[in-house]
Amino acid sequence: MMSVSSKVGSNNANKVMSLKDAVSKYAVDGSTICFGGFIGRDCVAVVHEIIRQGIKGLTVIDDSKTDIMDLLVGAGCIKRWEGAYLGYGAIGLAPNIRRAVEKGVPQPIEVEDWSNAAISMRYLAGALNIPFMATRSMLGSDILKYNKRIKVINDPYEGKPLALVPAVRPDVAFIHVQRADAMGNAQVWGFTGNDENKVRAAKHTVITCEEIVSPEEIRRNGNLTIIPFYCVDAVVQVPYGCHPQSCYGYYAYDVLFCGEYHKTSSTREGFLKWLDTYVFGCEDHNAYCNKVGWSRLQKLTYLERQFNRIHA
Amino acid sequence: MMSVSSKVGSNNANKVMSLKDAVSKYAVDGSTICFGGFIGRDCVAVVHEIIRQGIKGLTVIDDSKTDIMDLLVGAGCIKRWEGAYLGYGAIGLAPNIRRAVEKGVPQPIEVEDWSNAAISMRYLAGALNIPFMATRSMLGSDILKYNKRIKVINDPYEGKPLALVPAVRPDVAFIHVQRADAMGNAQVWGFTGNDENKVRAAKHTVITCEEIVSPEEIRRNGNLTIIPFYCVDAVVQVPYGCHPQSCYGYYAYDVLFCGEYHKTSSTREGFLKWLDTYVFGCEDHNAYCNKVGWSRLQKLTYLERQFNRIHA
Amino acid sequence: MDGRNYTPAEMMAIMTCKEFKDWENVFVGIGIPLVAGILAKRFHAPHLSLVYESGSIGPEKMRVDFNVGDSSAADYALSLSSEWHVFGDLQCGFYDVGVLGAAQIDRYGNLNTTAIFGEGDYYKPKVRLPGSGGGNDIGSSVGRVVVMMKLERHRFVEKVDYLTTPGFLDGTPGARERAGLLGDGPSAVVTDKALFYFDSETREMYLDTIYPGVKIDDVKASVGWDLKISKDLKTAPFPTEAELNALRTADPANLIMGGARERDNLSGIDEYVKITLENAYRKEI
Amino acid sequence: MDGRNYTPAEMMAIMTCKEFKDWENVFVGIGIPLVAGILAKRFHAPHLSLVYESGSIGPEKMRVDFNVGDSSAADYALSLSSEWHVFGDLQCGFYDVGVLGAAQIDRYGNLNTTAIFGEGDYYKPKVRLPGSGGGNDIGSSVGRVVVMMKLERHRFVEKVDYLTTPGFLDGTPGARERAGLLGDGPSAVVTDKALFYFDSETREMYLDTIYPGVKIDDVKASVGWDLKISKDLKTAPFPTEAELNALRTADPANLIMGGARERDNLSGIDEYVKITLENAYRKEI
Repeated sequence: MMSVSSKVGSNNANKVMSLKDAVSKYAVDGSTICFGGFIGRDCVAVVHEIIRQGIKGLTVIDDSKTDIMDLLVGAGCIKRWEGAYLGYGAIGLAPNIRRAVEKGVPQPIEVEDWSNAAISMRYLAGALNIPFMATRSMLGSDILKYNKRIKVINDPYEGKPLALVPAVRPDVAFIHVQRADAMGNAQVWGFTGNDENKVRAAKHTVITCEEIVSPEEIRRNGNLTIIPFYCVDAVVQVPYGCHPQSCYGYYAYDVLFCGEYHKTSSTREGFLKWLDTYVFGCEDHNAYCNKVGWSRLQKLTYLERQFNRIHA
Repeated sequence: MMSVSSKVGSNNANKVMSLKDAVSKYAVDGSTICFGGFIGRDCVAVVHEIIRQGIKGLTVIDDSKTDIMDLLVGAGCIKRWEGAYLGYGAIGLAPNIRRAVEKGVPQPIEVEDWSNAAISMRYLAGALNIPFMATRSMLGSDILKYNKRIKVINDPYEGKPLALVPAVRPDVAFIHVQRADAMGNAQVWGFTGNDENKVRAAKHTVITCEEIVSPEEIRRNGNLTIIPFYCVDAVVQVPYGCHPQSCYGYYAYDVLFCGEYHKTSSTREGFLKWLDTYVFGCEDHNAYCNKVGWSRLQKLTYLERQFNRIHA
Repeated sequence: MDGRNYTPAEMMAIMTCKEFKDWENVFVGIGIPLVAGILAKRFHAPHLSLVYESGSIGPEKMRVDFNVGDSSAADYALSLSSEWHVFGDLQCGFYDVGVLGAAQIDRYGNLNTTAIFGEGDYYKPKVRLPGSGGGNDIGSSVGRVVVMMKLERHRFVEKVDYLTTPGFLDGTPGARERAGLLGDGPSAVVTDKALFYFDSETREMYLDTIYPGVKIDDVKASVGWDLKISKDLKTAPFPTEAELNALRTADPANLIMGGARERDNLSGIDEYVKITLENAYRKEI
Repeated sequence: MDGRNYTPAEMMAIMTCKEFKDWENVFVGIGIPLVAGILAKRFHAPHLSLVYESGSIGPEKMRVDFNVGDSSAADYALSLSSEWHVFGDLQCGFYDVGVLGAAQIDRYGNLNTTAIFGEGDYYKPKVRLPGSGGGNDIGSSVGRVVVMMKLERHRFVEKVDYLTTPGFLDGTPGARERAGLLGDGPSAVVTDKALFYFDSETREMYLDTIYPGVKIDDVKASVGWDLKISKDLKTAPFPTEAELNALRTADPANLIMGGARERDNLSGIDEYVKITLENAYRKEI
C-alpha cells in the first residue's frame, strides 16, 4: 500500500536550486527516471549535467527519446531502457545506441519494447495511482510475445481482447518548460507530450525552465499550468536548456548543430571528443551556451519567433 | 467492434447552426446525454431548449448536475440518472428532484449511484475507447453493494482490491465554452471539469459558446483548445448561455435569480409558472435574456470581470 | 459585536478552520467548509491551497463561492485543471485534508449522504439525499477527513443506513487497507456543539472539546451510542472578534453562513454587486 | 527543371500525397511522410489536418519539421494537446489515415521496425531497429495505413522477423477483429518504384501502379513472394513541375528529402535561417 505521504514533497514557496544540486539530489546512481517533452523541450541541459556528474546504472522509461538517450548511452549512464523508440526513422539507430546494442560499447543496455501509446498509458496509470491501464494497441503483434508484462485479457464488460500495461512510478521526472514560479507551478506552451502525467507518476519532479516568473504571472493564465506545485520538488532556471532541440516560442531546432553531432559521433572517438568539448569541457550550462555561442542561440530565438510566439 | 467511422462526424469548415436545430437533431427522445462544465459553464440555454421542444425519456450520465437536472426532471424530460450528486449540500435535494424521487411527480426517475471520480473515470474510459477504468474509490462502501456494474477485482499486477467502472458512450454531449470557431475548435478558460473526455466519449457533440471566433484567433492559443474540431458536430453561439450559473471571465453567478427559482419551485405550481415565464414564454434564448434583462446580465459581466479576465 | 455574539454555524466554521495546518492542500466541498478554508488562509494558514473538484487548484479567495463550480472557484488559481486530474491527484495522495458533511455518521466515522431508509430501503427510502458527489472519493483517498455536521441524535447513529463514504469501516485494525483504501480516514468531527476526534487504537470517535455553554449530557444525549469522553476534555475558547469579522467579510451578504433566507434581505442585484465588491479581499495580483 | 528531373524519394512523396483525401485527419510520422502531408495540403487536400503524436493537432505548415517533436510541429495548431490524448483519439477512430515506414513488410502488410534477426534472434539481432514508436498504435487503430518504403527484396519478405505493427496478420477473414484491433489495416504501399494495394478479399498486396521507366520484372524480383499484379496495371504520371516546385519549397534546404549529407551544402546557421524564412509558406494568420 502506497502511503499517502510518499508522494507529497514538502510544499514551500521556494524550490529554486542549481542544476548541479537538483541533479545530484534526484538523479542518483541506479534510479529510474523519465524526461518531459517530445524531442522538442528535451531536457538536454539536465542530461549534460547527469553525464558531467558521472551518474551510472540509470533505467529510463520513456516514449521516444532518441537524442538524449544517445548521449546518456554513449556516456555509459544507462543500464536499462523500457520504451518505444530509439532511432532516426529511416536512418536507423542513433550512433551511440547502435554501438551499445550491437557491440556493447561502452556497455550493453537492456531493452524492453513497448509502443508510444503503451508508455503513455503506463504514465497515465501512474498519474492516477492505479496499477494498470487497458489499451487496444499491441494486440496481434510480437511486442506481446516478447514482453510478458503486457497481459492480454478478455475484458469483463465486452468480452473482447484487450492489453493491460502496468503503471510506471519512476524515481524522478525531469521536465523542461517555458515558465515556472519558484513554488513549481509550471506552464507549457505547444504540445505537452505526457508531461502532465509523468510529474504525477514520479516520486520526485525537477522542473527546468526558460524563465522563472512570479506566482502572479502564473495566476494570470492558470489554464496553462499543466504541472501544479505539489508535484514538484525543485525548480531550476536553465535558459536554452533544450539546445540543440527546439523550445516552442523560445528557439528553433538547431539542425546544423545536430548534424555535426551525428557526423562526429559516428565514431566512438569522435563522440568522446564531442563530450569533452561540450559536456566535460563546460563547467555548467552557461559555459555550454558560451561555447555554442550566444549569437547562434539568439538566431534560433529569432527564427522561432517568426513562427511561434507565446501569447500570455 | 466499434467501426472507426462511427465516431467521425463529417469534417467541415462550418458547423454553425441554431440552438433549436442542434437540440432537435441531437437530443432525440430516449437518447443518453451529458453536459459540460461543473455548475459553472452549465448548459442552461440548451436545457431550456430541450424542455421547450418537449424531449422525453432522456438518460443523463453525469457527475454533479443539480441545477440543470432539477429543470429537466421537473419538466418531465428524464427517465434515468446515472450519476454522483443531485443536491444542494446541507439543503438536500433540489425541489423538482425531490418531488420526482419521493412522490413520482411529474414522473418517477431511475437513479443509479456513482461517485464523481467514478463518473470521471467512466468518461475517461469512453474518451480512450477502452471498456473500463480502474479506481480506488467506492471500495468498502454501499455504492458497490447496490451498483452491480462496478466490479471489484484483485488487480493482476499488485493483487490488491480495485474497482472497475464501465466506459460511458453517450449519444450526445452538450458543452458550453467561452470561445469556439465555426469548425468546432473549442477553448475553455477556468476549470475544465470532464469536458475534454465527454466530447471524445460521446457519439455527437454540440458546442454552445459565448463567442464564435475565427480559426486564426483559435490558432493564437492552441493550448486552450481542449476540444478539437473532429469531436464536434454543431457549434451554436449562445451568449449568456449559462445564466443564472457563472461563466468564467464572462459573467458571475446570479445568486438572487437562483434564490427566486428555489423559492418559486418549492411548489409544483410555482415551478410550472416559472417554466411558463422563463422557458415556454420565451421563444428562444434571446427572448430569455430579454426577460431576465440585459442590464442585469451586464452587471453580472461587470462583477465577474472585477475578478476574472481572459488573457488571450 | 463581541466575541460572544455568534451563531452555531459560525462557531463550526471557526473550529473547522483550526483543523487545517499551514502549507496543506485542502480538498474543499461547498458551503461552510469553504468559508473555513478562506478563514484559515486569513489567519494561521496563509499558505493553505484550496482544491476544488471542478478542477481549480490554489485560487486566491477574494469573494465567496456559492458552489464548487462557481467561477469564483477559479479566481487567479495557480492551476486550472480538470475534474478527473484533481481526483487522480487525490488518489495519488497529494491532498492532505478533505472536509465532508453528512446526514448520518457512526462511531467509526462512516458517512451516509445517499438515503435515510426509515421504514423503507435503498429503493424506497424515507429521504433521498444528494448522493456521494466527490464525498466517497475524498473519504477513500485524502490524507485525513474532517467531518462537519450538526450534532443530533438522528445523525449520530449506531449504524448508517447506507455507507456512502468509508470511515474506519468496522473499526478493526487494517480494515481500510484490506478494503483497498489509501487515505488515513477521518480525523475530526466538528459539530455545532462539540469537537470529536478518533482513538488511534480503537478507531472510535470520542468527545475531545466541548463548546462554551454546552453540557456534556446534552452531547451524550445527541449521540446514538455510548460515547467515550477524553480524559483530558477541553472547552473551546470563544471565537475572537477578529475571527468573526473575517468570517463575516468573507461572506458579506451572509448567504453562505446565513443560508437561503438571507437573500430576502438584499434589495436586488445592485446591492449584491456593491456588497461583493466592497468586501472583496484584495491581494496584489 | 522539368517534370522528368526528380529523385525516387521525390516520386515517393508525391505518390504518397495522392493517397490523402481532402478533409481527412492524417496521423503523420517524421521525414518524407510529413512532406507528403504538406504537399497534399498545398494541392488537392487543403483541408487536410495533420496530427502529430507529440500532441499537435492541425498546425499550419509554414516550415518543415525535422522531427515530430520539433516546435514547428506546433506552428499555429488548432489544438495543442498531449501525446496520450492524441493516442486516445487515434483509438477512438478520429484519424482517417496514418503513414508508416518499415524495414520489412510481408504480403499481408505486417511491418517490422524492431529488429532484423539475421542468424540471431530478438535478443541477439543482426540489426536492432528503432522499435515501434507510435507505429504499432497507428497500425492498430487508424482508419487505414499507407506504408512508405524502398522496394528491395530484403525488405519485401515472406515473413517478417518481428511483427511490430499488424497488417492483416495471417490474412484470414476477420483476423484483425479477432485480435481486437480497430482500424481497417493497410491500404497502400508506396515505394520508390511502384505502388501496391491490397485485395479486399484475400488481403494480399498486389502491384497496382508502376512508375515511369520501371520494369515489371524489376518489381517482381524485388519482392520475396509470388507477387500478384492488377489486371488493370497502371503507370504513374510523371510528377508535375508544380508538384516538384512545391516539394522543394517545403523543404528548401533539401534536408528532409536529400538527407543528412545535404547539411554540408549550407555555409552555416545564417544561411539556414535565411533559406527558411525566404521559403516560409505564409498564410494570413
